[in-house]
Amino acid sequence: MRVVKFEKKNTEKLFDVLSRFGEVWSPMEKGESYSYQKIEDSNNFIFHEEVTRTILPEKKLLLPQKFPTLKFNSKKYEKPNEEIPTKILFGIHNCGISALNILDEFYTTDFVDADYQQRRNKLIIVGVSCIADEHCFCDKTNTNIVEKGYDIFFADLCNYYLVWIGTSKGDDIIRMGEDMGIFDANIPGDVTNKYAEYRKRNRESYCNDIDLEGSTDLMELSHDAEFWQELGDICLSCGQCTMVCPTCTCYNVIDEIDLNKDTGQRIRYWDSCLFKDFSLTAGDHNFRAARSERLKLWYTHKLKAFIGKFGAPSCVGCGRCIVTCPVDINIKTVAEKLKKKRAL
Amino acid sequence: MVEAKFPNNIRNYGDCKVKTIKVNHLARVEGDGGITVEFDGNELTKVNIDIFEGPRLIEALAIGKTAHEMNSITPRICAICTVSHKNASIRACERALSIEEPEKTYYSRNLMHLGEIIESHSLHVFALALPDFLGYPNVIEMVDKHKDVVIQALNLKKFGNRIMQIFNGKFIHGENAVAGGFGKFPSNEELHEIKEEAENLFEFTVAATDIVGGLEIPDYLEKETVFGCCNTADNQYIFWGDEIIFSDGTIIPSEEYKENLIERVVPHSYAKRSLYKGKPFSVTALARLNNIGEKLTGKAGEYFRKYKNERWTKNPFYNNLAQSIETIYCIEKIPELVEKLLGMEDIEMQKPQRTEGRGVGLVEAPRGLLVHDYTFKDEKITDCNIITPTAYNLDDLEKYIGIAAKNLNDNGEETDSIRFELEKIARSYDPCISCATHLVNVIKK
Amino acid sequence: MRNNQYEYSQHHIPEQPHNHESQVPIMMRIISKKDLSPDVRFFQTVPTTDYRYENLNYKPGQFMSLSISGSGEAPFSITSSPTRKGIIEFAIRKVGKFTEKLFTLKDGDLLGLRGPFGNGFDVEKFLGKDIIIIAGGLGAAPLRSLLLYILDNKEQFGRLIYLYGSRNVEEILYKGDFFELLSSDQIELYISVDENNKGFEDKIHRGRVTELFSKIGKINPDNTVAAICGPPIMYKFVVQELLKLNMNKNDIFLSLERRMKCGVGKCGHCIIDYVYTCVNGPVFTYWDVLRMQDLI
Amino acid sequence: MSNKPTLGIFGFTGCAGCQLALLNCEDQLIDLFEAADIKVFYEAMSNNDDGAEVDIALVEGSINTDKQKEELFHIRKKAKTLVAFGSCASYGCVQAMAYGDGKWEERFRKVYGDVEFAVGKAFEAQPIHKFVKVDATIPGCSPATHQMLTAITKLLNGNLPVYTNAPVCLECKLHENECLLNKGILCLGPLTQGGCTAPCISHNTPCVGCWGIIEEANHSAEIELLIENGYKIEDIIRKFRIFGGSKISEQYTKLWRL
Ligand SMILES: Cc1cc2nc3c(=O)[nH]c(=O)nc-3n(C[C@H](O)[C@H](O)[C@H](O)COP(=O)(O)OP(=O)(O)OC[C@H]3O[C@@H](n4cnc5c(N)ncnc54)[C@H](O)[C@@H]3O)c2cc1C
Ligand code: SF4
Ligand code: SF4
Ligand code: SF4
Repeated sequence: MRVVKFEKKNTEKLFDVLSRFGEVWSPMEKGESYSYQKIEDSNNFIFHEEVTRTILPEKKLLLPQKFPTLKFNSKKYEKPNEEIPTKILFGIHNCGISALNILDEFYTTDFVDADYQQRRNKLIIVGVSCIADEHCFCDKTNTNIVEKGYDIFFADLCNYYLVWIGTSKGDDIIRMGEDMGIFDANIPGDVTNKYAEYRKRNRESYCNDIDLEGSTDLMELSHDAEFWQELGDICLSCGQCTMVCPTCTCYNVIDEIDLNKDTGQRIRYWDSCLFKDFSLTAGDHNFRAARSERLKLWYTHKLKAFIGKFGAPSCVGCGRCIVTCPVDINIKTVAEKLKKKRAL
Repeated sequence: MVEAKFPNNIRNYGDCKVKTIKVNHLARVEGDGGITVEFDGNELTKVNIDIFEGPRLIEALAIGKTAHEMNSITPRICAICTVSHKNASIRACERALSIEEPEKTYYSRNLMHLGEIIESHSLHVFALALPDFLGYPNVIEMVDKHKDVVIQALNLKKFGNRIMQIFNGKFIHGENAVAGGFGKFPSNEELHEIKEEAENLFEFTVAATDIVGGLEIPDYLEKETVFGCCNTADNQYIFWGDEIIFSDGTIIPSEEYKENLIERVVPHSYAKRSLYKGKPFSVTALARLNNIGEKLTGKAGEYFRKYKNERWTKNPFYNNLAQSIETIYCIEKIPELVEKLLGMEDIEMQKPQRTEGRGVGLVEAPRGLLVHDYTFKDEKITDCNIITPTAYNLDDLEKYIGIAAKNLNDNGEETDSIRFELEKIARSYDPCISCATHLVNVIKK
Repeated sequence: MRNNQYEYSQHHIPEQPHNHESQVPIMMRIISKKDLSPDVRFFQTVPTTDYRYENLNYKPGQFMSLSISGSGEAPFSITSSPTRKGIIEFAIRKVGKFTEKLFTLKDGDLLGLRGPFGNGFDVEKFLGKDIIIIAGGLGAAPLRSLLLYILDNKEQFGRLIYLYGSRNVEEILYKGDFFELLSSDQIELYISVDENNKGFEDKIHRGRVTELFSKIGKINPDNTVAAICGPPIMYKFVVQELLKLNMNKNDIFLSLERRMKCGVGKCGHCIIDYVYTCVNGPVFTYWDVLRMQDLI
Repeated sequence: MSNKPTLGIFGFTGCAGCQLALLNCEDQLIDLFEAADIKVFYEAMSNNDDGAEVDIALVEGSINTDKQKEELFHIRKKAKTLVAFGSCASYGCVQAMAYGDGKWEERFRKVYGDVEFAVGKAFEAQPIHKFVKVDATIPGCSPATHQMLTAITKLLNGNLPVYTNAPVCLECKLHENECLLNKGILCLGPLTQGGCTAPCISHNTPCVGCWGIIEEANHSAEIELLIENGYKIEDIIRKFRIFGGSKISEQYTKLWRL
């Protein structure tokens, strides 16, 4: 592993370097929250350690909320040949990188999703370390430290950043930065102490006492539990949980035709398993007519199914569902319900 | 004679001396209405503007609603006046509940209003009236010969829409503007966009006014009438005020509109009517120019003086030209307002200072004076009266239709051509029938 | 424990033209169509230009996604058999917006096509065995593919028993073909209708499809496989009959329906637990059904 | 004669905003007139052919006089596909906010006194599906440009429109807004049919529900939540009703008697 040192005062120059490689996207204020936005101006470019989560997760850069996946006329279908710009995702934290690792696995297993792959190939990931807030629990999902999935990662060791270089593309960027004098290959002698402190700080920053132990089996055992019905009664079916979850992947397509022309496009947009039509088939047969059934599906996916297939839960502990659901149905409250069931 | 599709006004057609002219639908006006004119021999026996559109009783439904709810319900009275209703509703609420209107809010509302005036005027003058005068059934059929005018007019209309969308959130019935301010103010980029587009459209607007100014205006209906509009402070030309000024010089404060404009119900229409001193009167763009046009400066002022003549006070067809000149005014005014707004910080929503009171909101909708009159108790509406410009105009319109019908008939015109001319007159008032059916007076016991 | 549980009998994804382009429909031309019943129509299609599809390999029980320009896309089972190459056939019931549009198409019109998708019936496992096919209603569409496949390779299989239940005589699909097969010695075919069998008493039993089991005599449960497709309600009863015959739960194959959109296990609509019915299904064993609580 | 599909656009009681929304498609208007043979469009043309049979009839507005009812029957007879165009036609919109409370006559007399009208007897505004079969709807007050044009294009191509059947929250979140409900603001997003692209919430103002109620709306859950946030039940229900039209009073009569 190659590492270099970076000092905060060079932030503006870092933006210069990054923007030579593509569009720089980073969290920006949106109301009282944050959102990944394209940064046009180095003044808006800052290290956001205290920014824990954006409203929408990183997946919006890979599979936008709504985009044409196909275009067609009456004789032929084809992929739109739009130019996909290189994007640099700056300021993504460990949980986000873990989520992208999960998406990578999901979208390339069994079948490669071209829409995803195209954009993924053009994404450069520059991670930054963070300090957990009261909702974060990536320590419980083992996603608080990532080993792979970033091109560059900045770890804040207080006086300076230790920069891990994960890929050859990342190395290109670092080398250009070195030429401009903003990275230093000479690592100070105290680095190991400092790094150990950093890990300790990170570990100690978590205060969310969510307990996911055994949730896979508990999910299986709670298949017919009553609490699903209770949750179904209060869920608003707003679908926000699935939109903000960094590992939710479901989508739908709808065809649109152009007025007075022979052309059209197939629009792909984020769908949610909490919507009524999600499992509806012809003849109005709905495999999940009850909201409780749909909620169960969601938590099955987060806490059980993914483990079965990929060996790790698909929740990365970002806390988005905890801050987003208006009626407090989230990983934490569901995990608590699961446990109560066991206590009985 | 055009057969009525559905019998309304069932009468005995046995007497062949009776000649009825019916315009069943008033084509190209928003909403649903018709005109019936009857002659007995050569004598005019009846002139009715029928409003088929059913009553919606909006004012009765208003009871018990909050200010913000009113701000969202009342624009639904009429889509094309959505912003006028919005602003009138906001003004009434803010006066009733004593809510401040900071400068930024004031200028933003002003700009938003100009958006509607531009949209409505360009739709009316270019898409609805111009085809009449040039002899086309609709604006799209003008494309072949007048493509540039049509495209530019559509651009102008689109620009008005864009302004409303930016300030109000949607083209039609946006929810961004409410009593107290705006949910979100436009960004600087959006403001720059507006300014640039206004500057681009200026030339066309002036040229188009010359087209309208050059049209030959028929004189078969001329007769003096009274005009009423908002009186504006100082030398401003602006689309609201707290007084009404009449062309006879009378000025009345907004709260006293009821005492001066008597409302009544007629059986052939769900729209109530109003009279000023017992006589029909007009509240159109022409009314504004006649009453306060002298306050116009710049190109609009120049054009006002260029085209104004003594026929303006007796011929409603000049409303089209008046609207064109007002469009120039709007396009000129926008960059000025944008400059003002660009320098201002966003501000918080203003809160009501009290929970009850009465407030009258007067604004000038594109087609004339609009009154919203609310009384609140415990932050809820207890009494509501709304009078729309079309309602004010209906009596005057009926009057002119009568004059025209008689004169045209005397001149030996064919029924079909009389019908067409009468429709043209109706359209020149730019009536919004759907909004006219909502003048309802709720009297609280 | 758990790992074992997810070990999964049909977890094998057949070879498919699964590259990036398989997200893009290729064009098929409708060459002929025929009404099989009042609301089911049979479509024969051929690829227009794409060489990949000329010799398309697929399995009985797989499905394809059909697109009509501007009207959307929907999944349909292939009803033709891979043993009869070149033409791809579908039997489609008119139920909604997409299918209604489909019924307005004429010979020569174009259709978009993606696929084949799904696991299909694992015919390798059927080799040398006796086979019971149980079809209900439109279930005869995917099972025709299996039936033709077996008939075309009859020497590789044992007994072929086919039970077909339909609501009434009009709705029997491929009626002519079936009536012909009734006299064939290749197949033991029994048909039942829920309603009136007037005029066909000799050919058609009146009653539920499960009643046909009484006609098939003894079977060897260790060397028999069963394939079922029909309305969801049918599965439970048919499976009961098969279990009565002492069949192994892993030898009972059911083709299930779910909402499907992408066909490649990404869009999520067909998911049950971690199983994407469009990739790991639509064919499951009865043991799968028992262990994954939401399958039927 | 051209073989273009024929289109009629009819208006009843409402704000005329749906027709205006169509006129507001400045960029597509010429294309629209080319793609369809427009027989009736009162807001845009004077050469209307009332009696013509049409492939598609877009009907705007709610019905509240006898005369309108007859006219609607007539349109149904002449139209192959009849589309409820906008909120008024689909479920009544604001004029139906007190639908079914039994006080319509009282309101009418309060407003008009005892005048006998000669322009058709009036009654409480009702959506068009109360009188005729409706083949499709284009929701919205007023319809959103993109959704409306896509729907009309589909209709002209012989398809019925398909929408994303999801509440406003979907588009609200796709635009990455902070949820207003979490700030204690009464937002009707979860109860409201999406398709509007959530312009209101994107402007920091709550959804007022003008697209009508979505089938899956969980009213009681939202009421519970809002009561927790300090709202009074009558205020909540009043808000539900403003754009709820006939649908809300029929579906939730029990709720409203609270
Ligand atoms: C594996 C599989 C094989 C099938 N094989 C056949 C067949 O051989 N013959 C046949 O007639 N039908 C078959 N179906 C059912 C067929 O897909 C539906 O009848 C069809 O999608 C109905 O579409 P519609 O638009 O006409 O109906 P609508 O009710 O108008 O559909 C509304 C929406 O739901 C979607 N939808 C409805 N049902 C399904 C579904 N089951 N899967 C995915 N999307 C759905 C439609 O695409 C559309 O978006 C099969 C379904 C599956 C999953
Ligand atoms: S669980 Fe919460 S966020 Fe998800 S759909 Fe239900 S109410 Fe909305
Ligand atoms: S703000 Fe309203 S529309 Fe948006 S997510 Fe929250 S409840 Fe839904
Ligand atoms: S009020 Fe709600 S439904 Fe209406 S436009 Fe606004 S967000 Fe959409």
